[in-house]
Amino acid sequence: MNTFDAPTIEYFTVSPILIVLGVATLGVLIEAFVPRGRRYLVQVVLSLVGLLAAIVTTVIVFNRLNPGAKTPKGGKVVAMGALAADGPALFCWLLILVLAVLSVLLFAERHLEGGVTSFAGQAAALPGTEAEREASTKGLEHTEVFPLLMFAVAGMLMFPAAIVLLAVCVALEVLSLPLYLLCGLARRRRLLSQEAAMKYFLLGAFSSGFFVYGIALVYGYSGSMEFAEIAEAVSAQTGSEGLLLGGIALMAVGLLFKVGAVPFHNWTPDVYQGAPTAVTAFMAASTKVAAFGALLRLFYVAFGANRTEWLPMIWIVAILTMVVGSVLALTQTDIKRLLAYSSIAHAGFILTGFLGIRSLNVVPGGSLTGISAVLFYLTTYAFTTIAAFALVTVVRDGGGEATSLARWQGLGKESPLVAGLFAFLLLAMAGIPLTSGFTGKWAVFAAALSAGAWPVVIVAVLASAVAAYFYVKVIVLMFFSEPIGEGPSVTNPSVLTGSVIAVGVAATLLLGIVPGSLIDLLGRVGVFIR
Amino acid sequence: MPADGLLAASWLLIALPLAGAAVLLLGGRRTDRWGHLLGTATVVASFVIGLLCTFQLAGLEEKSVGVDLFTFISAGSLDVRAGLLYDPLSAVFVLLITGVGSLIHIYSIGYMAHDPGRRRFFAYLNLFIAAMLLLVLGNSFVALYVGWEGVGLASYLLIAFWYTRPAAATAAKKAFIMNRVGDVGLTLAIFLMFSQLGTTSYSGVFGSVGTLAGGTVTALGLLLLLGACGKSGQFPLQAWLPDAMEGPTPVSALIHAATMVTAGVYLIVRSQFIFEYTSDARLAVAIIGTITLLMGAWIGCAKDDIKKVLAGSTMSQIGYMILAAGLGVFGYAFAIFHLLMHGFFKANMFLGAGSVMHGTNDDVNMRHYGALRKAMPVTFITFAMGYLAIIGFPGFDGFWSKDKIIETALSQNLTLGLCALLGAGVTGFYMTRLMLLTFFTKERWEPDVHPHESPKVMTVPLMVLAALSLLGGLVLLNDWIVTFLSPVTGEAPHEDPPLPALAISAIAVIVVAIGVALAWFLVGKREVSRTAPEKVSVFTAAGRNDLYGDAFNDLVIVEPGKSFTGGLAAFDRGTVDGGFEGTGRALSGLSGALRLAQNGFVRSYALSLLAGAALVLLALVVVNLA
Amino acid sequence: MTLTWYLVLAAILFTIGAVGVLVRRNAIVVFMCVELMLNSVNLTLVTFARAHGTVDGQIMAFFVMVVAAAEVVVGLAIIMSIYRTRRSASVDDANLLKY
Amino acid sequence: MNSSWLTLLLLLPIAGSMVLAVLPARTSAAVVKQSALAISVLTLALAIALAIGYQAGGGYDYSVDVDWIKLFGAHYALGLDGIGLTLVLLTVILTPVVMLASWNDGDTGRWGPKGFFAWVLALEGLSIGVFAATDVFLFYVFFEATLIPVYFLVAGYGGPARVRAAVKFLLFSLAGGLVMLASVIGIYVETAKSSDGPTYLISELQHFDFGTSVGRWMFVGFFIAFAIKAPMFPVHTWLPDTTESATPGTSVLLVSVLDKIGTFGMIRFCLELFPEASRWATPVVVVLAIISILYGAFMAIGSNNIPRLIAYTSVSHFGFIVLGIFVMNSQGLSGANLYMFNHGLSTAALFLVSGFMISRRGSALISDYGGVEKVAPVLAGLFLVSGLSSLSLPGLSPFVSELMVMVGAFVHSPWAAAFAVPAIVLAAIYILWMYQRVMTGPVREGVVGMPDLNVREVSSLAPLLVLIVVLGFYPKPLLAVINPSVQHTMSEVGKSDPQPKVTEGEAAK
Repeated sequence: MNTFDAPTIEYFTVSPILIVLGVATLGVLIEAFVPRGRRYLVQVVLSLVGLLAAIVTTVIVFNRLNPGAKTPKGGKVVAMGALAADGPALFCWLLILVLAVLSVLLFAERHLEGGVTSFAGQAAALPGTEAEREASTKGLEHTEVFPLLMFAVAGMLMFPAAIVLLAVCVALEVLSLPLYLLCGLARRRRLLSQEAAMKYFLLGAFSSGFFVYGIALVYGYSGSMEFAEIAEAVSAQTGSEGLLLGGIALMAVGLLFKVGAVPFHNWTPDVYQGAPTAVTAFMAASTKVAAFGALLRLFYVAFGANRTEWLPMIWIVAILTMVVGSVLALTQTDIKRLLAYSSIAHAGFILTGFLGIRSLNVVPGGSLTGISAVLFYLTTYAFTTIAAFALVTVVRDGGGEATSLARWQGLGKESPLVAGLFAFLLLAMAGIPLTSGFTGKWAVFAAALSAGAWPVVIVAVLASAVAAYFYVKVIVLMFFSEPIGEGPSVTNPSVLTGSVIAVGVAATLLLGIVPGSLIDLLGRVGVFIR
Repeated sequence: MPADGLLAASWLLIALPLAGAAVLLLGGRRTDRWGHLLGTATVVASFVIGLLCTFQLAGLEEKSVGVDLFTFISAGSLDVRAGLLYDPLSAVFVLLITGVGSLIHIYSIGYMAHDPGRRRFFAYLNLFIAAMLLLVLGNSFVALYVGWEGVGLASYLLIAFWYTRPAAATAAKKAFIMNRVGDVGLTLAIFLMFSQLGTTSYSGVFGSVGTLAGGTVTALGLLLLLGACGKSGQFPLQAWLPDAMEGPTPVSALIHAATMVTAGVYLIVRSQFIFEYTSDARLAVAIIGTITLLMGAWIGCAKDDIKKVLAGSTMSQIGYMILAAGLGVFGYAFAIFHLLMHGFFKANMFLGAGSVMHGTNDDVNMRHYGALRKAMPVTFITFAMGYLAIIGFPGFDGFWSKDKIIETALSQNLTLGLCALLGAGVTGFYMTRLMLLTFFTKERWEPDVHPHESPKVMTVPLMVLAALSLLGGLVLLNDWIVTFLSPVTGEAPHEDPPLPALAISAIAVIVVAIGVALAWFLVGKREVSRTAPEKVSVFTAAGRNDLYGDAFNDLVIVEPGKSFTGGLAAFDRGTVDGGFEGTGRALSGLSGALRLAQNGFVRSYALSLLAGAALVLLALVVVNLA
Repeated sequence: MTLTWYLVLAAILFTIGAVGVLVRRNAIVVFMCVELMLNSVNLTLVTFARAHGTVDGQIMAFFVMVVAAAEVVVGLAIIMSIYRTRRSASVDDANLLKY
Repeated sequence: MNSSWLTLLLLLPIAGSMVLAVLPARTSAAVVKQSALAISVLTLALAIALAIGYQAGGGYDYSVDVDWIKLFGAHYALGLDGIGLTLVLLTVILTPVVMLASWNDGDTGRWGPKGFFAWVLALEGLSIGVFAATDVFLFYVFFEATLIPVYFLVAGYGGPARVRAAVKFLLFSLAGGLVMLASVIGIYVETAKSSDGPTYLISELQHFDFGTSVGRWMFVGFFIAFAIKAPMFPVHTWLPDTTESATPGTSVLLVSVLDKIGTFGMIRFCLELFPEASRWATPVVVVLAIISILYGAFMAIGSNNIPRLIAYTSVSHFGFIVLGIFVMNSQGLSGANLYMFNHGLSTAALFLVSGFMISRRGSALISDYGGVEKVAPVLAGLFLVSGLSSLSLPGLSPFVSELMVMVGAFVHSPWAAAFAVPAIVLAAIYILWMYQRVMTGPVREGVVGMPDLNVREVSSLAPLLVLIVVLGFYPKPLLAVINPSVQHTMSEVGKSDPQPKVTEGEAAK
């Protein structure tokens, strides 16, 4: 009889993922067993508790890396070589979990819609039918959104930590599928919401087709699913190079699709606009973190050896992304769409930081690497964007959120606070100093420039100038245009949305003024283990 | 040599009128009642101080006294100290400025009695005196330049004194701007001095200018000449001077006849240590002077406006001075001498003209005068003194000074000398014409004009100036003035003139007599019409139009300039700004076009994705192959 | 038959699937084309697994099937709901969100 | 040893601005205005105290240096040298002046007087930061941050086209700033390669060798930003549009203070950090400066709108300043520094006095005026003095600096000076022609009954004019502060004054 070799799973190290998955499963059970009236409270509390617990364990695990040291331990490979619990991974976890907490708060907001969440009462009910009216009068809500969110978060946690192609693929699907559903669950403007869900789903599925095909080709090239062995194969240049190139290209398609890079960006504006704003906020912030985390690890660790071959491709994509995102945003008339294009432009800036890949031996210790720059930018951008979308939810008129820019005219008169905060966030996105947007831009540009990608940096700088225009345009609209008709109104949100806004704005400000500790931390822990 | 005694306080000369100006300007209407008295008092005080300083200077062994005040500008090796230099040349000017200035101040008390802006007038006059004194007392070209611009400002303010008259405002602006054209030369000269010699003080430049290359010195001389042309209304920057007569008549007398316009002469004489090294520049100076003296005389012949005739004559007389200055060491002293004499008789005549205008409701058209000698006897007699002086009637001061210039010119450069002689004849003609039209011939007064003699406060200065016009020549006794100035102007080697001096004088007198006689026959003997004849010779027409100086400027500078600025504005709007705005619009247009690609069809998005995949693959393959 | 044949077949299938996504209007059919792409991937995976003599590819193929199944669940739910609302399964009809 | 004086100096107005912003809405306008003025006067007093205690010399005084973002090499480092001190003084002098002059300009604006005065104070604090920063990163932060108050001041308070103008201003500035950002980052990238790690401290960068080609690229990045800021031809078009729409007070702060950042930056960063590149670029920059001088002057002559005209005169004047900087000799550099201060004063006076007039008549077009001197002699008089200072009349302070700059230019190249000098004629034309059309001639309809300046308005102008006159005759106090710093800059650039052929001290002593 063969001896049973039990797999070693470092349970504590991966506990954040396990906790989130557990809570998600529990949430499904709650949907089945807890009476409708109590589900909301139970789900919200459970999700928050689960996320907080995950945060706590992440912090503990993170501390074991001893990030205060000059050269922290690199982390370790866990779960039989499926996941890496290293600095970047843990940092992404922490960031995603915090963003998830904020997203839960946004999901749970009930003040704005008069006592119910902004998700459809009954997704199955047709818009405009008796069933829907009934659902609405009964105050029905889809509390499934919370478990869905938790599943997505679990996928997002796995995504940047996965060091086996198989795990990458699974993580990608786990994070994507709930999001497809969440997009279609808006209480108002159901048609748009469903259309967004369908587009996101079809395109997402299409792109994952490319992604897994890429996995297959890379596997064919290297004969292994593990990043480390792929990296060895790449540096040894064994196997057919055509397979490798095809694999890199197709995997890049899948990941670049997720981050919304041009020319894989078309879904972004439509989905951001159509999805419930809370979901958009969640997607915009967390998905970017997870996807860039994965992109970084895949390309830096697995394909790092032949970066001279794929870097020009990323150059092109980065340039296209920044230019198209900035230029297209110029003529947008819907605030969510505008923020979507802005997020595309920002994806371009992050890709610029991504270009900062250098061999470790040329990087002086403790200085800025591409990894730490990208992670820093992700942090700054995530908080800013989640707060911005949170603010979008409070500007409303009779038909729900007033996302048309025309309706935002004169917001500064109606609510100086909301307009002022939004203006601040816009300035941050434009990269004005004393906001996190500036330090973030600085970091990614510095990383890219250090690696010699100065043409991209110049394009980035010019694109930033173009981008500044549409941000300023919104500020002008809010403060210096006369309202059309009755003008926008601002509904006071509950403390849930309020705290999201507060956290986002505070992070934007603090990371702008005193980014030192975070960036130092990233400088120390921003190294992938191999 | 450093100053002591009163000379050490010679800065008071400048400070007093400056303080007067400040009090009058800042004090506002509160000072209306006594402002003119204060203004006059400060100048008289300056005159007294100047007189005492000059006496002290005359008694000194070394006739050059420096008063060092404070560091004005310093940076690197540029070290401009604010300081004064009291030497014979500045002493002569100080006395002229404060002396004639005092008289004109006193005269103005009466002349401006009924003007609501009298206080302002005196403030500007005081400002002028201060600036002019700084100009002549400064010990460096920078200090001179400060005063130079200061008098320009005062001149501007005073020409535009009656600012509600568009002509006055225009004339003031024109004067300032044309002066600035000259200043370009002066400033460049200063820069050239600094860059080549490391200093701009007179003594510094004097000490080292000899080391410069000939071309550089000539350039320096020509640049200074350009400055002098602007300030002194010399060709080609002469066009502002006739227009400047828009100012009140005492201003014309003081600034645009006696003092400020002669600053150019001062500049050249003061810079003699530069001109001594460059005969080319000297020649240029002399030629410019000659051209202008003829131009001025020509213009003087054609004008009917009494002040414009005098303005033309001023140009012409300054032309003589410039000519003299261009003759180098032979002429410097005579230039100053003529400048001094001219200051007396021209101020006299301008004030006389003012007195005439005072009695004729400020009419300036000589064709509206006639036979005023009976109505205004004092004015007539004093004016006649000035007249005799300017035409060079033997014994009067103009005779001595002009004669010297003609004589020197003839001996140095025959052509220029003959021109100067011709100018003297023309002077005789137009001044006689003026006298005849104004004081003789028949009455052609406007119906409501009742000519009357001016009050004492105006006539007394006239009398003083008339006396000076008669007796001023005395300073030439024993060549006193030449000797006095020689520490500055240098001593001319003795040269025998081509003809005996007496013969030249006689020829000059004859030429003038011909001019006078011509005037008598052409003007005095004929009926004078009240309106200017339309059909006139081309010479008269040219003279009336200031020899088309304005027309030339308009055609060559003003109109092209206007078109240029207009074109530049269009360029700025269209091309420069349009470039930026156009980029913005192009981006918006691009955005609008690209937007359409986001057509909402999921299948086209998928196509884009597929194309993207192809692009990515292509990029990888291309790089791999490359 | 060499390895290449398998791979080429898989590539052809993948291409057919991809082109199908582009040309078909019915959401269900589009989705089926995606499934076809995934299955071509499976073919590739098991081919390579055999070529390399490891099981990783085969395991991956199973996972891809699971993924495909999960996608079906989610996808059909979305397509159903949109069909119910619009009475049309054509992907071209859903284009409110654009520009 | 770290001194906290400068921190206090820049925090004082910023804190004041925040206090103003959070004052309850019912606070009376008078209280708001008086407290704002009090804060700015307090700042002025503090700055004067610092100026009196300033230890002259080539280095920095009141220095502070604290690590800020270690990984970036950024420090919170402040310090004043002569150049910075001059401009800080200019800032703190002009702020109360502007407040007094714009006493009621904020009343009708977007956020009322509270907003106006709060933004002005914020701008003051940030400007002080710009001039005192001795760390490139910190400088950049302040540099960009100043845009925000100005943007809101222009867009919130001003003429009909103010919003468009504000956006134009912001975009030009941001574009320049972003280009500069590339260079700022370049500094990091290059210094990070060294063994000492990245640094942004000017004192350390001055001895850093960037290499020829890198240094030149970085110079270009800085220069473009500063040229836009200054503004120089051909990136000047935002300025006339902005001043046309902004309130006079805003224009003063913009042109007199903020635009100085451009020329200040050229000295502090272009010259001191990239001496080789500066020398390399000198011919081009000098030509651009001369074009600016003449172009601005011609455009001013052709302007019918008074604020636009003043803006174009500033383009011309900034041309002089840049010329002075890039001829790189003592006269030019000291002159350029002094010019910055003097131009600040004279342009401020011109903007304010014309602003008083425009607010009375309700039109900024020269063609709508005529004969103002008759009805408002004090206004006309002060307008004239301001105008004369703008055309650099001797006896008024801008003359000294313009003379120095032109001397410097001449020493550098007689041709440069020969092309620049005609600007003195053009200046006379644009100022006096404007004066003629506005102030003289018969009193026009619409001007009749225009009240003369009141006590508040006169007293707001008085300090400016007094300074202009005093410094016109006695510029030594400023030069004494500027010269040592200029010598220091020159030694950084590795330039020394060419010796005149005849070496001889000023013999008139």
